Amino acid sequence: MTKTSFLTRSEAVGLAILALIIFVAFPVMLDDFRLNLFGKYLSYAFVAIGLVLCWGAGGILSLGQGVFFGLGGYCMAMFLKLEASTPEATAIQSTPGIPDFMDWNQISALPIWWQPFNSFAFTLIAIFVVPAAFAFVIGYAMFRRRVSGVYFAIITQAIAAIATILIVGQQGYTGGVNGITDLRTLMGWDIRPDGAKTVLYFVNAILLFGCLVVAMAIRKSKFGRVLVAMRDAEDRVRFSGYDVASFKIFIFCVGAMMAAVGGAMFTLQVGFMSPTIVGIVPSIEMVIFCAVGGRHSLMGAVYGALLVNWAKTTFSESFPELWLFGLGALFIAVVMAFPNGLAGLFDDYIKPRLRGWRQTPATAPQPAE
Amino acid sequence: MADQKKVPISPISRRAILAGGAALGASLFLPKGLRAQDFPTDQINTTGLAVTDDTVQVGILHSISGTMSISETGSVQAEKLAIEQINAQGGVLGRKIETIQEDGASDWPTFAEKARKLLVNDKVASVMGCWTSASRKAVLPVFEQHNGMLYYPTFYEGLEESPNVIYTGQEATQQIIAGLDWVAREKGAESFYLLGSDYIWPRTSNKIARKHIEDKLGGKVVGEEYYPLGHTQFNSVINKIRLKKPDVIYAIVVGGSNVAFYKQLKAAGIDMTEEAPLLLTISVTEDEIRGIGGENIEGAYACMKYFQSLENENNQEFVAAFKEMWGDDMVIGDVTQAAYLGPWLWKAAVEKAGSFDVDKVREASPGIELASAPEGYVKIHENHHLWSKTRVGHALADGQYEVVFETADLVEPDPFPEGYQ
Amino acid sequence: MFSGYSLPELGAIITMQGFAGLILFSVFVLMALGLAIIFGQMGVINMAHGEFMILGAYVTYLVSNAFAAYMPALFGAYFFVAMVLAFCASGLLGMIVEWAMIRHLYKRPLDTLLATWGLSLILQQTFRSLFGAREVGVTIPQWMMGSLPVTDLIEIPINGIFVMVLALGISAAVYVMMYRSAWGRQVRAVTQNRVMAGAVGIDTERTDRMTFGIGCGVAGVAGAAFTMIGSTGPTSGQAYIVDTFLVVVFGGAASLLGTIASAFSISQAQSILEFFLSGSMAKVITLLVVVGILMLRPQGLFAMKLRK
Amino acid sequence: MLTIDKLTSGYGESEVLHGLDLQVPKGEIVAIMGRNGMGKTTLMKSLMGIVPATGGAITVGDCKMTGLKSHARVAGGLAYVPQGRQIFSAMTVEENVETGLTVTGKKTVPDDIYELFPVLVEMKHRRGGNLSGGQQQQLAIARALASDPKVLLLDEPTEGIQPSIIRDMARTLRRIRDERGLTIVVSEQVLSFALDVADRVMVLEKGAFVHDSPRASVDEAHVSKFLSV
Amino acid sequence: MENPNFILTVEDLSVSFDGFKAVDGLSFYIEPNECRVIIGPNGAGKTTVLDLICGRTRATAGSIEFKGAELTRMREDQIVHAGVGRKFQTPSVYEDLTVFENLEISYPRGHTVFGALTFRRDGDVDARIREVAETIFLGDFLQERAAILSHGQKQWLEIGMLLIQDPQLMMLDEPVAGMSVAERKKTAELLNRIIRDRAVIVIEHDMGFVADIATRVTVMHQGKRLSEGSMAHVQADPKVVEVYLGH
Repeated sequence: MTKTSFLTRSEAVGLAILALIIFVAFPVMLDDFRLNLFGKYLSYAFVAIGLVLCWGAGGILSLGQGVFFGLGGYCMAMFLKLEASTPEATAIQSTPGIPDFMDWNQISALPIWWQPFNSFAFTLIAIFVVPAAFAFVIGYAMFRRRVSGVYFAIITQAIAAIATILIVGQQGYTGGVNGITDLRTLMGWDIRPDGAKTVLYFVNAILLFGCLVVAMAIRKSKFGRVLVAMRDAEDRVRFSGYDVASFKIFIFCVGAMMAAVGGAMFTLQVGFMSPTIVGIVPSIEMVIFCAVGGRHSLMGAVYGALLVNWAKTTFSESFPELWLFGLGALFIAVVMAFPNGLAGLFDDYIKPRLRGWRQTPATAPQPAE
Repeated sequence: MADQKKVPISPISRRAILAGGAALGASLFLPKGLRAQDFPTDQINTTGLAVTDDTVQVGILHSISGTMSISETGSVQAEKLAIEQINAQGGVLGRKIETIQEDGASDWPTFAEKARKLLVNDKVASVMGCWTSASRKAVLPVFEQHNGMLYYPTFYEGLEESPNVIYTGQEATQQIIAGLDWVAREKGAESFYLLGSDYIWPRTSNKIARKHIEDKLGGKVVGEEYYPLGHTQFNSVINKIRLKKPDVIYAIVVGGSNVAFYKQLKAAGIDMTEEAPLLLTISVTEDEIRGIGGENIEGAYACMKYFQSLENENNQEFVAAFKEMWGDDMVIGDVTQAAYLGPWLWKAAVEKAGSFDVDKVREASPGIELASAPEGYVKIHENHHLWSKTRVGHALADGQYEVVFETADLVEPDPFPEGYQ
Repeated sequence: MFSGYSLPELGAIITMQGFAGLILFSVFVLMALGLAIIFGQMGVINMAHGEFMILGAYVTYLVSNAFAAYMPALFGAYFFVAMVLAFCASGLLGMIVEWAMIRHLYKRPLDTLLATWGLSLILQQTFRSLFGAREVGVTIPQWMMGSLPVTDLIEIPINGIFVMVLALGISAAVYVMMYRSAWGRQVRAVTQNRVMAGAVGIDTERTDRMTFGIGCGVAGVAGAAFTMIGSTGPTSGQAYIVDTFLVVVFGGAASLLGTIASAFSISQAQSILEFFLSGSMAKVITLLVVVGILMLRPQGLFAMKLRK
Repeated sequence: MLTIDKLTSGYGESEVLHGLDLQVPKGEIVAIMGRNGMGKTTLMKSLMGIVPATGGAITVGDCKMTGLKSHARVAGGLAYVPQGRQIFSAMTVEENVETGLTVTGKKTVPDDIYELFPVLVEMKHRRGGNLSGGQQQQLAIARALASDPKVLLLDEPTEGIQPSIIRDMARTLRRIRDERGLTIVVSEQVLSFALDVADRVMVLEKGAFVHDSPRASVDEAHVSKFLSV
Repeated sequence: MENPNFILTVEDLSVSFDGFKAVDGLSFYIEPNECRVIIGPNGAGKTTVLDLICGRTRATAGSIEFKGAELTRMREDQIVHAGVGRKFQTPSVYEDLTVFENLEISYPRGHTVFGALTFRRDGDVDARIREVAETIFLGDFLQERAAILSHGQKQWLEIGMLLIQDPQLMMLDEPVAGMSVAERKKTAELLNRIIRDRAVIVIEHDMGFVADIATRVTVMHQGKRLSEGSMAHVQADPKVVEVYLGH
């Protein structure tokens, strides 16, 4: 088996099952409200996939993914907000035609750096480029100096804290603690009705699969193997002639871009963007999605994001006063008892029973629901 | 909207208020005898709300976890009390209120999610909820899209008027202007130091305050400053205040920062009982004082519409009922009282409309009066805010406020004040 | 900004502002000392550090209530009892946590981060269930509030002095424990060379447990002290976590002196910036500078100078 | 005093010691010779519980050591001077010696230990890391003696040390044995030192003993064949 | 003493850690096809010398010139691309990857980010990997995860990872440590085959093995060169005898 086909058989089966769940089972079984909710969960799955690449494959644990998620979300929100802030819709303001929160903050002209977000094309590019550029700066500074592990985690966490304070503090330009709210249409198409939400769910799902396939391609490429090699024996990779830092920077940027796409889809589906999704707490929760799914498993990341968010919603509906206990216990259990998350459980318990099948060396198994 | 602003102060005489109050007060605490069978469900609920022949479901949506649970707990308690009292009287149109409580978890997207759940899944007839502006902004599109009714209890920055929200707290001008007028008139204050937590309500409120101070009072703002939410170190700003020697510190600090601010102010030797400078706040209710400690804020003035110490019959009954339900050590602040009004205002609107349909309730809402309100008497304005009096309280060491001033008339709500934007 | 003030006024302001910086410094030291032991010496990323502090604050609250109810005459002295009990409570909890959780994770430092985050959620909810969602008001003895007028213009807050004395005291105590006691010798031996420490007869597991416990206990004392200047609620602890980690990392994780030096420089920077800028911007700039320097010097600002 | 019975040990899948047997009576000094990589250090580490033994038994006096943690073995009477000395370099000389007191419960270091190594008294407050190699070696021995052991293990004590000091060290070790009745096992590559210090010389080659004779009858040429380049 | 025939010129090389001089004014010269063995007691600084050459440790003073390029100022991966390969003392392989993938990562193509993303496993790659795998006795293990290999096989795999890079200077740190007798023999055979076309520096203690492969031997002691020459020469050198046997 020297020629690798793009997907092993079990990966193909795993993808098909996931596709079946996301494209068929959810839309059939869930009402509009729940489907939209699951769409929101899936927008977190983008981050989790990026984290599997960075953390699971590359050993880089970022506690600042919320920042990238937020950057993507804010780019999208800025575009939508500008579209919603027509002079007619904002006639009541002292300066019609600018977003309402700017008007409340005595800003009388659209800031220059907001202007390009009138263009949808620019916005789409910005969703990728802005987080990637930011990730590049952080990554370049840190990986070139071989900062890794704990220190990297803590510094990214501080960056998440700074981002939140900055967004909240600069409310004339960012909407402050409220965020950018009351988003209505995308290129004239109303994103609020149930029908639109369903469409957005599918767009989100398709993009998610796109991300998944890209991530798999990266993992399948020699790049992916170099990442694994770096995790096992970084010095050996270095002395095999690789510039380890540039690999880390690249994968960190990829993770950031994936998070940003998720953020943009989050904005579209939820209808606003706010700093509560940028800070430390959501960033750590994103890591938890990834850990619960299995830090090495791309498809596990999707299941992890779905499961944790679903549990959060359900627990908080059924036992609102107790759900933090459940969530906390889940974190601890995953770390202590199932370090490989759902994917690990699948590998250990479910897969052996499927051995009746033809055996294939799978790297990304899909956990059971 | 422009014409609403020109509505003159309601010409309700004091006698009329008292009479109305007595009538309504009597009505509140005696079973009214509206029997469910007089209102067939299919007639009073044409939009598929969760209304049966015996029950009607109402949502409660506050943070019971996360940082905001500190503030929102009182609102939940007040709303539950009101609902229990309404049920004890026979409910609304003969139907018992059942509550579905959701946790917004201090997270705005979660608020939006839960609001959708309450409206779309549970089909609740109305929702009592939200505390921060951010959470309200997050749920607002949901309420507008699914035509729900939200009773929002917090004093807030204004700049909003939604057909789907009844604002039971004061908007900024209602709360701020009377207090500033009072402090200028009674205390001769001329220079002010504005201070706040860094988010929209303090910033907007201070903007209004600054305009009023500079344009109307002819005073001077000597400093304006914001600290991140949760900030706990105020020694630097206290030094700046010493340097500027304002007559008034106008403080809109919220949450945990409040405790830090007042403790440090006291420790720095600024004794508020000496009123040099005087401290005026719009953000510290009795609830907050519990965390701050009465001894640390004694002597400060607060400007809002309700204090637990209000001496009227409605309030005495309310305070007694609240303590009976939630414990003797409870205190009640402005927002808690406003939250208590929500279910009653809704009930009154439903019964006036003779229907649970949101459109009819909305139509019936303007003009609804509540003479039994603990704060005295309130009335829903066309713009969905309440007419209410504004009062200034003087903080005592025991954690209560002594009311030192109240406006003679109800203050008209004006969420889009001209000249203050 | 200084125009229109007389020289004595300016002098007074500068003095008091310097003092404000020192208070902030003391607060940082108190926050960071416990973590400097746990993270700096043991390498455990304890995200529940803030909750251990708040546990100390709640203990203070309970003790103050108990004194008010049963020994009102001695109320003025309750704070000292409270600090001791806060140390014991947080320390004991820390030892239990080490035994149940942390000791299995020494080889996976990043996983301690996730597990202790879970722990912090559980502790928050526990506080909420036990004490209610609202902040509790801790009554501070009268003698600790108010200020000492030094001159007509300069007033020094007593609780500020208390926090400074406490910070100095605890730093000294931690120093003595670490550098003058048999226990500290063992801790340092274990952190320097775990294998060899075992081979000279040190029970490394017990030492780890004690170390973690004492780190948490110090956090508890800090929490008790912060009832004077901050709020005590289920989620109050989260506000401290970023600052605390930054102080420790910035100081060069393994060095106690570095932690103190870093607390000093960060607090002075922030306090000076706060005077000239708005509070929010001062905070952002301070954090940015710290992160920027850490990117350039990941080993921490003071690690090299202090290492022999 | 020290009994090793069919000890096997190694790292992961590679076995380094293939069933060693060794009895050392009280008061005897044994030198275990062998070139690098023959298993001397692994033997020492297995005795101390640093490398887990995969089979066999270790006994000190009547005390079974097998399976115990390092610190418990120290409490049971083993003391260890590791290869490279591994003193705690950021701690002072005095503190280093005091770490050895942990199992005895004593508060201060007995004077007789400092008597053996007068140089350490002068250096008491210097950091361990600032000492010369020979001084560090003395410190490591002092630290080991502080736990009041029955059996002292030394792993390549002469490594990187001046010849003159090596001779002193041999004298000191014998003196310690004589005064305290200690059993000493020393692993060594330098034959002259081994002959200076030991009562019995053994050679370890590829994880097994290939030579065992009392000093008096050691065939130097034969042993140096195992050692030389 | 510039001799254009030397492939590696190390002069006055020193490095100190916290005041401790691990390598102290060391000079030596390697010719293009020689196999140099460095021996010496533990702590003599042998491994540090290799670390200095491959860029893992930065020299305090002195120069390392490889084919006219100064290595002391180059990054590790640049040194590798200049033609220097290095094997670590404890076998360092990628346990989660197969033997094939382990070798493939060292294959000298696609070492940039973009190159790694677009790397194709074509016939050349496949053939070369198989060839190397045969050389290192792992032809039958290509699809096995490296984690399951024996200690000796991991050593070979790491040697193979060097081999596939085809470096002009190969540095091996204790290549037979922990091997069985049979494995040692095979390794000596392997080394004898692969040292033909290149310069090799080996650190080793097994003297039989050293005698098998060495062109010249350098004896290090306390960071300095104690003796250098043929095996017979250093064995006869009284300074070496003293260090190893005492007197």
